[in-house]
Amino acid sequence: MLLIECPWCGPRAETEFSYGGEAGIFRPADPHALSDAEWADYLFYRSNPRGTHRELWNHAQGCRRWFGVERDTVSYRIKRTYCLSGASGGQPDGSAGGLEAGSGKRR
Amino acid sequence: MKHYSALGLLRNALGRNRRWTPAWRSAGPKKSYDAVIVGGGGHGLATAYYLARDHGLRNVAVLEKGWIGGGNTGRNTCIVRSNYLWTEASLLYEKSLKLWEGLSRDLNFNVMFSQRGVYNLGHSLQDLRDIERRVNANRLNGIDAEVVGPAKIKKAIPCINTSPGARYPILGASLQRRGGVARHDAVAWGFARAADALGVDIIEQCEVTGIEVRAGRALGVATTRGAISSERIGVAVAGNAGVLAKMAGLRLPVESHPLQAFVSEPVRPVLNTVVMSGAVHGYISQSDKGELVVGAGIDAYNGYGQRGSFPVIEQAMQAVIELFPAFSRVRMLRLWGGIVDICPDACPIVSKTPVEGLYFNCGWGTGGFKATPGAGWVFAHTLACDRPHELNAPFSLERFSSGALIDEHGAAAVAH
Amino acid sequence: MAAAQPNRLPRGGRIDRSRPLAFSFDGKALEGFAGDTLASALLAGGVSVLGRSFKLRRPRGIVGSGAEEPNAIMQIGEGATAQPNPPATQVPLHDGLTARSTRGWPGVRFDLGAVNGALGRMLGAGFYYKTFMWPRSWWKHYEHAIRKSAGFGRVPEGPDPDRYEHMNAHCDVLVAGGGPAGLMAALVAARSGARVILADEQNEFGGSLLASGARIDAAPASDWAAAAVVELRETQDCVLLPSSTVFGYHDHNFLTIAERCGPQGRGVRERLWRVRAKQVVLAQGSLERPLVFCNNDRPGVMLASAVSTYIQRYGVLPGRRAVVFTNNDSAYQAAINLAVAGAEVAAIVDSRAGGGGELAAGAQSLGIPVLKGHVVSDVAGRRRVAGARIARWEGRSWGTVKSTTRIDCDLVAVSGGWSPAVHLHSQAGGQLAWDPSKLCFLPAKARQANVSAGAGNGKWRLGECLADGLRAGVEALSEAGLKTAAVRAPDASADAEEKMIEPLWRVPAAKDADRCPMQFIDLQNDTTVADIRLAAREGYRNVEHVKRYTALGFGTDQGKLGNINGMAVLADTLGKPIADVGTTTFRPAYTPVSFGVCAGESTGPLYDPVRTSAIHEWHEAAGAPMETVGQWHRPWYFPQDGEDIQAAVARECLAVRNSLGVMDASTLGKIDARGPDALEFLERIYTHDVARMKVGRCAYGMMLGEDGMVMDDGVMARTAERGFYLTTTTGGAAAVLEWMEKWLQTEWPELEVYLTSLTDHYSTIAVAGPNSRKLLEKLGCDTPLDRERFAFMAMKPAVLAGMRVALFRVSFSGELAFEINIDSRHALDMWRTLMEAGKEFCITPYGTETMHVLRAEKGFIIAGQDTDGSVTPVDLGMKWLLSKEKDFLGKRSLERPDCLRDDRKQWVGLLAGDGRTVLPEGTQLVGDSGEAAPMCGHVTSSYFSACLGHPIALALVAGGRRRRGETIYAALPGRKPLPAQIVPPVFYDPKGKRQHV
Amino acid sequence: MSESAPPAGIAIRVRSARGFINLRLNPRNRQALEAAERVLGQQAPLSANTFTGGEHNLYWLGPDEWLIATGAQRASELARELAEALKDFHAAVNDVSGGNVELLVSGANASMVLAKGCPLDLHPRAFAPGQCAQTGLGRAAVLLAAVDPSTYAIVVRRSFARYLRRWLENADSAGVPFRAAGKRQQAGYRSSP
Ligand SMILES: Cc1cc2nc3c(=O)[nH]c(=O)nc-3n(C[C@H](O)[C@H](O)[C@H](O)COP(=O)(O)OP(=O)(O)OC[C@H]3O[C@@H](n4cnc5c(N)ncnc54)[C@H](O)[C@@H]3O)c2cc1C
Ligand SMILES: NC(=O)c1ccc[n+]([C@@H]2O[C@H](COP(=O)([O-])OP(=O)(O)OC[C@H]3O[C@@H](n4cnc5c(N)ncnc54)[C@H](O)[C@@H]3O)[C@@H](O)[C@H]2O)c1
Ligand SMILES: Cc1cc2nc3c(=O)[nH]c(=O)nc-3n(C[C@H](O)[C@H](O)[C@H](O)COP(=O)(O)O)c2cc1C
Ligand SMILES: [Zn+2]
Repeated sequence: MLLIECPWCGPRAETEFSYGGEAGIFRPADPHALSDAEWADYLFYRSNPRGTHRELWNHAQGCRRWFGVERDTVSYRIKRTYCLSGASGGQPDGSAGGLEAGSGKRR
Repeated sequence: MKHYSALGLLRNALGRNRRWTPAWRSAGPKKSYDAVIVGGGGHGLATAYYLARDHGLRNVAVLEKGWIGGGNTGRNTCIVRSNYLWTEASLLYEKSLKLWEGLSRDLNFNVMFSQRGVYNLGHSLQDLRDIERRVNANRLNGIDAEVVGPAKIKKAIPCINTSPGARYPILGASLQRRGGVARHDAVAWGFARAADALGVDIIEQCEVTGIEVRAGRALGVATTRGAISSERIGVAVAGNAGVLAKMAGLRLPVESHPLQAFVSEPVRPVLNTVVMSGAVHGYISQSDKGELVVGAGIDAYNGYGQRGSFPVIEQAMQAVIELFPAFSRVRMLRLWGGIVDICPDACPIVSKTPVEGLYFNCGWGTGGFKATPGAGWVFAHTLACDRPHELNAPFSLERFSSGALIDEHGAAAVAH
Repeated sequence: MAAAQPNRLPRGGRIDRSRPLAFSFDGKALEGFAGDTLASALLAGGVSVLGRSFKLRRPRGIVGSGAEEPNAIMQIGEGATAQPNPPATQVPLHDGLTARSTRGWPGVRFDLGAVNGALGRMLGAGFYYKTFMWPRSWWKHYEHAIRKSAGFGRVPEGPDPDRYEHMNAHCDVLVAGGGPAGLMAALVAARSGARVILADEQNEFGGSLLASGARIDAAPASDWAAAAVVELRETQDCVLLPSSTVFGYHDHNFLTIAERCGPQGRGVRERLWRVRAKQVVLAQGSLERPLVFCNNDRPGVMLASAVSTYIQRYGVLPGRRAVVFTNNDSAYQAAINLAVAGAEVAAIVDSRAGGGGELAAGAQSLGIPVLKGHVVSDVAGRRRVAGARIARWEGRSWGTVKSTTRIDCDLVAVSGGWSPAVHLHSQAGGQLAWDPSKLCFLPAKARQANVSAGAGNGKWRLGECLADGLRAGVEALSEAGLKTAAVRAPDASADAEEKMIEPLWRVPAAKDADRCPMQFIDLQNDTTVADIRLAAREGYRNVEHVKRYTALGFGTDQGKLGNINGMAVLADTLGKPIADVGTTTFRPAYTPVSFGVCAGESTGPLYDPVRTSAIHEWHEAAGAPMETVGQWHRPWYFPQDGEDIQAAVARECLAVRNSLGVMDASTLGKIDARGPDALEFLERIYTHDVARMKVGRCAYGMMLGEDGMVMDDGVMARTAERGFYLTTTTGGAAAVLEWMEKWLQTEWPELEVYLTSLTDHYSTIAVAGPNSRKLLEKLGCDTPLDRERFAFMAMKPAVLAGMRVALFRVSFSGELAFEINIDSRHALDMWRTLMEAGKEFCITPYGTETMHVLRAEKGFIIAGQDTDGSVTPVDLGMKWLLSKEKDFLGKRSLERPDCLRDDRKQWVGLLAGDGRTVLPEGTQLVGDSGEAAPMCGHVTSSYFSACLGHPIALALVAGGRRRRGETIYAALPGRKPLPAQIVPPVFYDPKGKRQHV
Repeated sequence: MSESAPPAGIAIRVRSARGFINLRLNPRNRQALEAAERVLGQQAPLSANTFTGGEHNLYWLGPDEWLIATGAQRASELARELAEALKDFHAAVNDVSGGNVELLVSGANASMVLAKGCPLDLHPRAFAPGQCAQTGLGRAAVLLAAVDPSTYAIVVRRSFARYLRRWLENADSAGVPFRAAGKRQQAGYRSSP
């Protein structure tokens, strides 16, 4: 069972979280400008790497925040977790949509 | 290949079993092949066998990075059935089931295919509607299927809990009597032996590390045992599909997840059939040696670790005890995981790719063991003819752009 | 009268002779003492055949004294509390215990299945795969016969009456194994103030010290262990778990421990400790290996260390005249123990030309003959060893032996060396390294935060083990960032000087390896040397293939006894070093654990929370059967005086259509969405033009997945310029909120919107029927309810019957209707008030079934019943709901070629041709009445409409909308296809007049 | 094994007459925060997993979310005052009094009983009075708060309250593996043979 460090609440058991798949999948600004193939790529195609994976998790039983995790898909080791800013949580960023990053850390 | 027969067995026994020869040669890679199959699981081996048997393509190599059958083929809960919802899917699985029915004879290798029936339980009114719908569709497609009520279920499976007071009471089930289980390892070995006899090279400890693509054509593979050229490359690596795709510069609509299963200690026969439940997520059968073989759910996260998280096992245990309260004192012997390749519509991809001469068979997720002979059969056709068979045509990559998905989530929520 | 214990020594052992315990084995009354295991008591009682082997049905006796035991697989107890399969060595004896053997028919001593033994050669590895194929149709008979002989013990006869529970724990240092190494590690951690958990699978701490004559700090080693335990128990934040097996080492340093609570468990039979440890010290000790020679499975062939354990710890002498066979020094101790206990040791047979070290001298001084450079090549006797055949050892495993001499004996104590128990280290992903001098795999690089110690780390001598445990403890503390108290390792009595072990993986026999009597490697699965050779010959050469082809290590002991020998024999056969052959994969469970303990308390009534509304108790009292919807229990219908469901639903439907019905709709998901960008956010989420909604207005809203398929639906209301109140389906509530938050937080964090779940805060009561307005007016409402001032699809806060509510004029029945949203604390009051005041209108409570019928008459969908993840709003005929002005989630997908096909399945109404058949939901539809016609759709909803007086159905039909008026066929199982007419999906009041009144 | 278990001896009671308000605002918006604090008459905890007491209990739920627990009578009025004070800011005030039930669990063994179903580390050094956390308990999501060394407040959604109560009673009735008594965490409950 993974131990995931919520950027706000600290390390918590995996069972408190729900998984949100690959991070950095941006919703196209104008979907209608895309070909069917390009739209399919956004919808369904994933990098699914063996190794480091940037992914989204939600602290579902905790603070309900979505955040980013960098995890190795073979060793399952978590390299880091981070607050989100831009679209689809692509870019790790401390600002977290205007919230104080890490204000959630324990005292 | 030494043919297995009753007399041969006796003769060999008298000869102290010293005259047996390898079931498959340990072949070294040649420089080039007419077709290369990546992945020595059931699907890859079956593909090679049918290529050789039905399409006359015998200069074929199966490249396996570890030992054959060591992937999901060797770690699944062995459930075989064809009662899927959509016509496209059920016809493909039914083709496979038909092949299963003659497989031991075809291969001259007893894969211990046991048609002990498969029950899919329903616990809510919506479950019952879905069961009714699927059973009716199956029947119209010529697939055996019936709806059974709690009393009949109880009669067939005396240790099951059909009490109406259960948290998720059993309200009914679909039953496919021709469904059942097969001996997983034997499937890999049987196909390997039969393919080898037709001249296929089965090359273990040979990991594909690159795919050579020039001008949109596949030309060969790089392996840990040297480069191998071939203009026809079929990839059947299940959970590793994404890794192989990347080697050819492709992405797939597939994600790899851990899926776990466990066995109990061997106990005297108590469960004569296969029981699956989507709502109470678990599925269970008893092996010929006596272990209860139980499948759990997938872990939500991507993973290549062949192991998962323990809470998933706890949930499967709770589910088993809900269905079979007396199994609480049975003990778990061993638990393991496999890497399953999940598609958005819970249906496989058996398809050409944008790279000419490169074909993928993947996305079987939690339910491709039952498809082993059928998938091999249609994949062989696809490789040999450079176009899909009508059975796998709906399972192309194009469906993700066109939107013609075949959503088996309902029927395949526990898709084993 | 006390049953005889012929093999009980007059003194010694850690048993309590003042507490005799009666037990039975296969119906025979026996007696042992408190502190015995079932195995030691059986041995004391002189029982030597305890089971039959799995395949060949050879008689088997006890070989080991702990987790490694492959033979003595028991059935304990009876009825619902029976326990299948524990090895006798791990069953603490208690008074009245009943044990049965698990193999053999009619019994273990005389087993008809033993004919298999005669057929042994035919039943070699892989036998099944080569046979039973002729004639083809016979396989099911063969299989039937094969399956009949499956398994050991029996599943209990009824539901388990005992309870289990989980316990989450966190610690700085978890120590697995409480032998000298583990105790030392725990001591230093505890004295340093760390939070410590120490677990040992045995019922007493001390590990090997409990059966040892060694001394620590000049006192008996077991006294030292006892003192250590007392100290640990007195230390704060130190948790001692005896009878607790660390069975799984999972990712992120999460370990699972199964504690067997026993009679002192206060009602809990077993407890699962789920431990998150900062650091782990693995001090599992080591497992002794047997030696591989002909007939080495005969009862009476026993591990030397087990012999010592039975003598020292249990005061049981397992044989009178023994031969000790070894390739290393440790077995000399068993010989000495035997001799001291009064047995005759006929010989120590040592394969090493140089024999043993200091212990050998000790043995010789007791007058025990030592045969150096010799081996035991075969034993005589069937149900019990009668003699050992001794041959000279030429150093070649695969040759033959020339001549043998027989030594009579009833016990052969064997030691083939030691294998560290690296199970948990390996489960955690740690590497192993073959040590060519110690002849074992040692733990190498760890993948997680763990360190190995003691015999589990290849330290054989007590002094070394203590020091190594201390080292490991200190390392763990420093890795955990904790200060270390100054602790010194105690002195162990001078460990005897030892001579090196020498390889002896297989003992040659009089005939070659394929012809000699069977030489067993895996006793439980009857895997022999010949099987491994056969596997290799047939191309099954990878160790994992060998495992699967021969079943090596597949048994309940998971190869603790035989695996390393098997791998060495395979290595020899293939001419490879053992290191290259490697081991098979280690997996949980270290020893088997019950399903019950893994499940914990979440079974039966606690299996899954039943969510209930605030009005639930009223429904229960009214005798309503419940429908399960997600986790909720909802009243299905409200039968009166013996009505069946049809009658009740018909009555309820008519009541709503004709006068007044009331339904508890509280389970709907409810979300407050608010903020400057709430409107913009919802425009993106919902398909309709949200901006057109004025404050105080409601709208039906639908959400699509990005794939364009219907995901969820519900009524939404605009409560303020920047505030909305959204409802979702019962089953979809949690997922929809999480999904909305995902879009908000990950994709559009610039949007200022707050979402808050109000699902539990508000209860929802639907009041439906022509008299609904009258009822509310009668109760007194501070807002006018007339058609003009409170129009259809309006929403208002109000005070109703003196209670604050939010009133929605929406209708899921097509009748004049109101939905009352009220603080759940007052919901039951409100419900009762309505029921009371509604009497004059014959107010009728109705359940989910009637709700479904009413909405079907009106052609309203139920997401999840009429849709299945492959249905678009266009398919449902709800194109009007899709905004043309804006983009919304899923819109682009609707333009894909497949979604534009005009032969997609479309939602239509269906009338059975015979006017009376209620087509079963899930019925498939075909184009013509032919038998094998292709399917063109299916029935999604179907009811008898009491108000229309005939059945109605809703269906998805390929190209259905243009086929209105056509006849298609319902393919009813076992019947002629029934014609049915395609009609619009609205059956009742198509103009929607009734809801507008 | 059938002998019934001496219960762990915890007391479970519903804290009656409680009202709850869910408050959302961005604490970086000082003005909004202060406006809220003025109405509340106390500070909102800004450190994760903590709560403040006073006239009301203010629980940190997330970086922009709090639960205010107060008297049932006071809640709706307070919610209105808060909403009024915050009407010019991006904030959300929802009276959720009907949606929550607060239980008080107390007794020397309380933390051990909770540990049966809660994955948090409840050791007094890790979860001291004044700390709170949203987490799982059994199969329900809860807000757990350490009130004093042997008392926990649990706020649970109303529809899960029946289940949770049953879960707690079951956990209590199964006793605890060892008694939390004084300095010593445990007394060996198994006698060595
Ligand atoms: C726990 C579990 C339970 C399941 N239960 C069922 C069930 O009951 N019924 C059912 O129908 N299905 C079930 N499945 C699914 C089923 O096991 C798989 O769909 C099926 O076995 C896939 O077969 P395969 O031959 O495609 O893949 P695999 O058997 O996984 O074979 C792929 C092979 O490719 C090799 N490979 C990977 N990368 C490379 C490379 N770079 N070079 C060379 N070789 C490579 C791998 O080593 C592997 O041997 C289950 C799966 C799991 C994990
Ligand atoms: N003479 C020799 O050649 C030789 C060889 C090996 C060991 N030894 C002796 O054995 C002792 C080794 O000491 P040690 O402390 O390393 O080991 P140990 O064998 O004394 O103790 C290990 C303990 O761990 C327990 N255990 C194992 N796996 C467990 C699990 N998964 N969960 C819970 N408990 C588990 C065992 O039951 C045992 O009580 C020393 O006294 C040493 O001299 C001697
Ligand atoms: C259907 C089935 C039955 C199994 N039965 C047993 C068994 O009786 N004993 C055992 O030790 N393992 C059994 N296994 C598990 C294997 O030992 C092994 O764990 C699994 O094939 C995964 O491989 P790995 O653990 O080597 O990674 C079984 C596996 C399957 C798929
Ligand atoms: Zn959090």
